[in-house]
Amino acid sequence: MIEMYDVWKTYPNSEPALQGINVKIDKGEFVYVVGPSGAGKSTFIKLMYREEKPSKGTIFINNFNLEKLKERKIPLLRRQIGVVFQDFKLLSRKTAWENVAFALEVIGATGKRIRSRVKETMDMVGLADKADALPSQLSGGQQQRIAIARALVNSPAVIIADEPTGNLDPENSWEIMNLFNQINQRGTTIVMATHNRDIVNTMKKRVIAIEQGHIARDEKRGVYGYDD
Amino acid sequence: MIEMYDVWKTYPNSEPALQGINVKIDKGEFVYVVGPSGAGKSTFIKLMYREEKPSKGTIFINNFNLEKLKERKIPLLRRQIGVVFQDFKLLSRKTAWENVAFALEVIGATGKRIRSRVKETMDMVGLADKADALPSQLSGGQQQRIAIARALVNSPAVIIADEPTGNLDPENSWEIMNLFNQINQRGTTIVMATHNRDIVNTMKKRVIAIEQGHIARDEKRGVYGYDD
Amino acid sequence: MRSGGYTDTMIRILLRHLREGIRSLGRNGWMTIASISAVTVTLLLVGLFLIVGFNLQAASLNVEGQVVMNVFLLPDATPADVPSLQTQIQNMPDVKSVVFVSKEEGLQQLRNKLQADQDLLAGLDSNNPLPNKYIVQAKDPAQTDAIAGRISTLAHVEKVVYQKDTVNRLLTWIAWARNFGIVLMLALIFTAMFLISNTIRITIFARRREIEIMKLVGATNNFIRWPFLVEGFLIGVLGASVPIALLSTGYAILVKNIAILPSFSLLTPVPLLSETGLFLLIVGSFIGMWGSVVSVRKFLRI
Amino acid sequence: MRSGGYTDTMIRILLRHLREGIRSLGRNGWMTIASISAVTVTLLLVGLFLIVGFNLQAASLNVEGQVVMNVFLLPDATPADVPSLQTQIQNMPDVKSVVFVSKEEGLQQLRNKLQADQDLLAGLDSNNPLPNKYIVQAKDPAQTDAIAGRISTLAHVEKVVYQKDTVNRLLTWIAWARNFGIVLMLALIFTAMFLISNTIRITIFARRREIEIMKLVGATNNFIRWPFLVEGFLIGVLGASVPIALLSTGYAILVKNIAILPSFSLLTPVPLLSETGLFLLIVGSFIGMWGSVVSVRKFLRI
Ligand SMILES: Nc1ncnc2c1ncn2[C@@H]1O[C@H](COP(=O)(O)OP(=O)(O)OP(=O)(O)O)[C@@H](O)[C@H]1O
Ligand SMILES: Nc1ncnc2c1ncn2[C@@H]1O[C@H](COP(=O)(O)OP(=O)(O)OP(=O)(O)O)[C@@H](O)[C@H]1O
Ligand SMILES: [Mg+2]
Ligand SMILES: [Mg+2]
Repeated sequence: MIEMYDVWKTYPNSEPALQGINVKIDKGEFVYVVGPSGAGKSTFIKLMYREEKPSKGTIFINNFNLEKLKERKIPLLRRQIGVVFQDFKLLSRKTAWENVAFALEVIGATGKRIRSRVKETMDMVGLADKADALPSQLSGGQQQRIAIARALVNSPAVIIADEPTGNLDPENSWEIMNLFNQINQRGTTIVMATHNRDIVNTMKKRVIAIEQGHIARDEKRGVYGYDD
Repeated sequence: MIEMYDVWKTYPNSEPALQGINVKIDKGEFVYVVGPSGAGKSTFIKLMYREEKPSKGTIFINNFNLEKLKERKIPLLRRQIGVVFQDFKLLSRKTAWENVAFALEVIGATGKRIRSRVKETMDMVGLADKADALPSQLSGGQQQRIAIARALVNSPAVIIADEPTGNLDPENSWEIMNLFNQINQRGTTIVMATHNRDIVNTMKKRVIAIEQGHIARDEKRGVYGYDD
Repeated sequence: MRSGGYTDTMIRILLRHLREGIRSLGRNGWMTIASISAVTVTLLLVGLFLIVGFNLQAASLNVEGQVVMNVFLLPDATPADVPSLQTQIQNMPDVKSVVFVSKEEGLQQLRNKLQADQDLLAGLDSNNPLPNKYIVQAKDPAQTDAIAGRISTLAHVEKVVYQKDTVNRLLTWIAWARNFGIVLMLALIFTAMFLISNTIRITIFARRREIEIMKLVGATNNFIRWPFLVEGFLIGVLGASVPIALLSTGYAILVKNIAILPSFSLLTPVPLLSETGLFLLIVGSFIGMWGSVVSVRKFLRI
Repeated sequence: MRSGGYTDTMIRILLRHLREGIRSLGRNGWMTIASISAVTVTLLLVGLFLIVGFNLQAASLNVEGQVVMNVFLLPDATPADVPSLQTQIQNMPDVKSVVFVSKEEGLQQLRNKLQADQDLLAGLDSNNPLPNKYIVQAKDPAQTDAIAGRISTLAHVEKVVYQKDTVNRLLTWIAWARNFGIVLMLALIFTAMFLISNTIRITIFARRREIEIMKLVGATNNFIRWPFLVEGFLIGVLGASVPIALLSTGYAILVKNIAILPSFSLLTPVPLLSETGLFLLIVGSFIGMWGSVVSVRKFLRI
């Protein structure tokens, strides 16, 4: 499903952010990516949906070889991946509803299907009553849940979430985690970068710990670690 | 220091976000504001530095009566308050260093003082090596720490932080909390909205719980609550 | 069945782009107004210049139309030579008209011309010293000189005379005015095109994050481009409508009131304004679309 | 001490604004280029029109300068009347020049004019039927008619004659061309001002979040405004420099090559270009600053 071989990433004028990453995530796995701030978690994730290109190394996602992927084919890759961005990346001129619907419009879904799926997904994240609000009219946590809804709405094969609970209270966080768990049990691969120790330690899954651009730890049913 | 009397806030075309808030925070206090997503924490905080005006009610901050505060005097109010915004609000065209320095420039500090204070503060949040990076070249947690540095740099009388640890790993979160604690012990008032149960329950301070626009709980040495 | 479904999808998506483009026009509020008003103002200027230019052009042709040359015949030209010579001149390239003026008509004209000095010509009727002549007009007044040269080599022609100095000065002035006018007109049109697309570019630059997000969520380049194309088209059309309306009413009022002045007549509104309007509409919508698509392309590379 | 400290602070902050404005110009990269090129292109157009306009204006004055009227005197005017009448006409308002032409000179001129018809005037030397006359020129050719009327009421004046038709037609054409020119020029200048400030507005609109953040962090309105003012000024000045350079070199080349044409002379570069350049510089920098400050104001209300 997701394979990386000796992947390096160096941003212009910087130290390398990732240094020789090797990882293999199977279909249907649930993976936490943990590590201190600035360790390279987001970079690791951005490589998967091709927001960033690796400086070196080979990446396979869902049988796409990203190295050989033509510019024109990138949208096809991205439609198979639902991404929750760390900074949400909502379209500021579209309402909450339209933001979620957008992920279905790009794949050419019918109006009927869009209406039913968007409604369903907005209900799942508990924001059915905020359909007509613009992102600037939503609280931080509400924005985050809209970003989550958009990632889920077209039932992608992989969900990649970069700190999807950073702006949520524990209760909402657990609801989102249960949602992810259900989706995962239906066969969706989930990769989630997080700082939430409670979640990682309670809902035990595979943990990949990144430190200073290296994979420091990769455990099947791991814990958050980093005690203080 | 901070006083609110029967404060209501209704955004256009919405249900009231705050409904009759009465609160008094003394100089030198350390207050957590907790509550579920969309409860009104950020709105409560935005009223203090006048990003939003109350629909009704009276607010005193640092002896400023916000109702009677002239447009021209608002900058004077804001300079006494260091704000960590939930969405960071960094200037995207300025480097990390310049973002922090900006809060000193507005009060007309000398170049020498700016240099020494900015360096000191960037060290405190652990980002001395990222001085020349633009916000878009920083990780989420690094951006958050720059936002914190900017709030602290001109040693304001009050620090208002809206989820300042949402994008930080536990270790960094604790470092920031220790920093806040030190600053608080030197007499600075601190108001902090947070979802971090660990922090609230470990570092025991006054807790104001907001639920659906009401103050549901206000305890001297409170806990996060909301067990699940 | 399958191909029907495919066509349905195409139509659905096209309608979506149309709706999206119109909606975006409304949502951009201030930016839309700024873009449209840039189109409006530039095209108003272009339209104004075009209308004035065409009118001055017509008026200058009118003035130029009065430049003629006198071709004096030798006394040896028989009355039979007159029509054949006339045909010969008429058949020359660039000659517009040839009118024969007999020596008797010539004397009469000289009388009229000298007005105050009538006495001078007393008694000349019986002994007319004037030659027969043709009055020749060139198709293009600037050709007068060349034609005069060619005519003067013909048999029976004594010489060709015209008011070289004054005519030349006037013609030069008009020719320069016209050439400058054309240069300025072209400069203006190019400037207008540049400014419109520049403005649209900046508004789209301000939306680059939006475009980037769309791409990250899986939109293809075309999916993003189409609504912008629709939006650019609408900006162009809406922006062109105002100057067309203003120029039409303004010109109609001007034509009505100018009728009092005798010596200057404006062109009729119908071919002038409809052609100018069409031109503005085409320029506006074309640049609107082109500006949008070109600027969007820059931000699609993610 | 304290007041010294205050002045220091003021200077420090002013320097900061200057530095900040220049820096921002560099950082806005593409937006800066778009703004500057909008200024460049519009002012190039304005400059082009100004230069062409002034030249056509001068040329038209030159053509108009050749419009004269003949004031014929009655035979009863004594040689003593001639200078007094001349002074009388000269002192009329709007009269530019009065030249006396005796009947002898008049006959000579008529001879030159009739060229081909010399024989006609043979033997008139001894019995000259021509009257004495003045050749009068109006300050403003359009006043010719009125002056002619006034002169014809004077004693000893027989009548006033000038080529009413041709002159009127020509003058009307030139007058219209000039009036249109002035209207177009004004329209162009206003359009240019609108377009420049519109462009600057859009670029600042794209930075409204930046302005809001500055306000939230405690900046006063002036603190935010000043760097924008500096930036707008620089955009105006930089944008005006290119057209000034282009027009200067272009005009110099034109003047050099046009010298071959005899009948049309261009104005000398020195007062024309330096004044046009100054005008462009002032318009550019003023609109740059004005556009910036006005647009920033909209976003300061937070
Ligand atoms: N566009 C960029 N240009 C230059 N450096 C960058 C860029 N993006 C990230 N970096 C740097 O690369 C390193 C890794 O960043 P990354 O965003 O992957 O961290 P992270 O693990 O997601 O951190 P966080 O938990 O704070 O989000 C950081 O030091 C960051 O400053
Ligand atoms: N500008 C606005 N216009 C309309 N409604 C708004 C606006 N800002 C906030 N709201 C609404 O007001 C309510 C309170 O929002 P607020 O941002 O205060 O919540 P919060 O407690 O900070 O939540 P979170 O923990 O998710 O940040 C929410 O329902 C939100 O949708
Ligand atoms: Mg990150
Ligand atoms: Mg909030």
